[in-house]
Amino acid sequence: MSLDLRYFAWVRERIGHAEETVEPPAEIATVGELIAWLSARDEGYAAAFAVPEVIRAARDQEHVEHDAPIEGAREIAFFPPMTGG
Amino acid sequence: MSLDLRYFAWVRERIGHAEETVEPPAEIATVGELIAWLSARDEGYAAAFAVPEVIRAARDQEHVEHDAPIEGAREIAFFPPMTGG
Amino acid sequence: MSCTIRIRIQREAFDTESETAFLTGGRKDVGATVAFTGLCRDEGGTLKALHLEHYPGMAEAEIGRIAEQAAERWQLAGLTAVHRYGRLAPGEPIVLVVAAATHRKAAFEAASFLMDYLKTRAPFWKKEERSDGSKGEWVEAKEADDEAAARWRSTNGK
Amino acid sequence: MSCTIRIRIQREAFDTESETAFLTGGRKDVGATVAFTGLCRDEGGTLKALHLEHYPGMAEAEIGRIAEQAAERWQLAGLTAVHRYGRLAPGEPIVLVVAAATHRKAAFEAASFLMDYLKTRAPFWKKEERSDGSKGEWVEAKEADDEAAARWRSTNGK
Repeated sequence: MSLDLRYFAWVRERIGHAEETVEPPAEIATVGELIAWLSARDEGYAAAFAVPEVIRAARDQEHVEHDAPIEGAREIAFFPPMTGG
Repeated sequence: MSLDLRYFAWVRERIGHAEETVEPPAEIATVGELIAWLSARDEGYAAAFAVPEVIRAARDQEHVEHDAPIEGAREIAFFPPMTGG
Repeated sequence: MSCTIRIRIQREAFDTESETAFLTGGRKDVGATVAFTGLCRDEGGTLKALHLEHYPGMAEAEIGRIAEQAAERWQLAGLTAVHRYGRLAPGEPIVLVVAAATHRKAAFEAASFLMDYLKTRAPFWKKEERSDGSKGEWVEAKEADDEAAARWRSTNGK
Repeated sequence: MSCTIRIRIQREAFDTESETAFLTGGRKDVGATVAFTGLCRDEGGTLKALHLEHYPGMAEAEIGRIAEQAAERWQLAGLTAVHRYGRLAPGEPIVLVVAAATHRKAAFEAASFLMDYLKTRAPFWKKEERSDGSKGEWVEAKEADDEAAARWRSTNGK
């Protein structure tokens, strides 16, 4: 499955780029599993996802929890808690 | 004691004028007594003050209760509950 | 934080943008402004206009006293109230309250407090001018407004 | 009452007066508007600017979802939110929320609700640019903002 990923704020800075397309293996079923899989890629990803509990995720531009399935998603985004307003 | 009186909204309309100067007798000590004394003047005053509980009063441009003394006041105003804003 | 207070009673319309700019202009510690505008409604087409009568002198003084209370209760940079009098048609603005503060909670609460007290304590009275030409009545005070003002006495509001 | 909703994410400044007029223009059933503006503070002179990053597409969608919730919860004539991104210096406006309603309570509460949720759910992030040239940090989310949003879940707000 091909999946577009987007990163924002310090997640983006640590990973080193703002977006990419990945092909996670079939056993990666949830947002949380995707985070773990990405973390193993290199130091940048490991640093970005070092404390997974603070990472917010959106599936197709809607907030989701880490137990949300990734199946059927076009785009998953990862970012720190929001500080708008 | 000479006292300036001011009337607003339907109190003014019923009395028929917006202001006047009165000389209440010495035994009139409070705002409430002043209302009773004025009510006896004619039908207009009687109509304006028919339900004294709804009448609001100000002494020298500050809200006061009916038991407030009138001694030393320059100006007493009578009006219905406010409906500004 | 010293709080700038500006109270005006006038016949003319007001300009929200310039009133807000007066409170924030040149300052860099203001993080939030709340501007409340109260407008004349046509009450389903039955109202042609409102005639607002006020007690000159006391109107400014009383709104000033309410504003001072707000400035004591919340950390504010500034507070402005402008209240119009005279004949006002549906759609026209009647009253403006602007609160400026470092944080949004203080700005929201102070503006809301000022409006609630202004409704029940500022010496203004509204008389209706009806669309059908029938005799307009003096608008009656609303219990809901008294209750709205009373809630500020039962909470510390901070 | 059908509620007009307008959401915009933009780099440019906004005009409160025209945004408010957009909600009230031509209507005679609006009795109250509340316009909230959030501004960039200089944090005692330490901050030179904020850099606001956002998630294009989701920012509009998420603020739209919050606005729909507000429109279901309160009787509103209209609701507008404008959020800026890019580099913003102290004193500059960052966000505008305008609520228009028949009664003031709904306008105050809806504007306050929209701001509280916008702070915690709209995908925007602020990075500091320091006055002393030192490395600016990403602004951390405030617990007080989470608490402010949470209070709308424990009350019916009407």
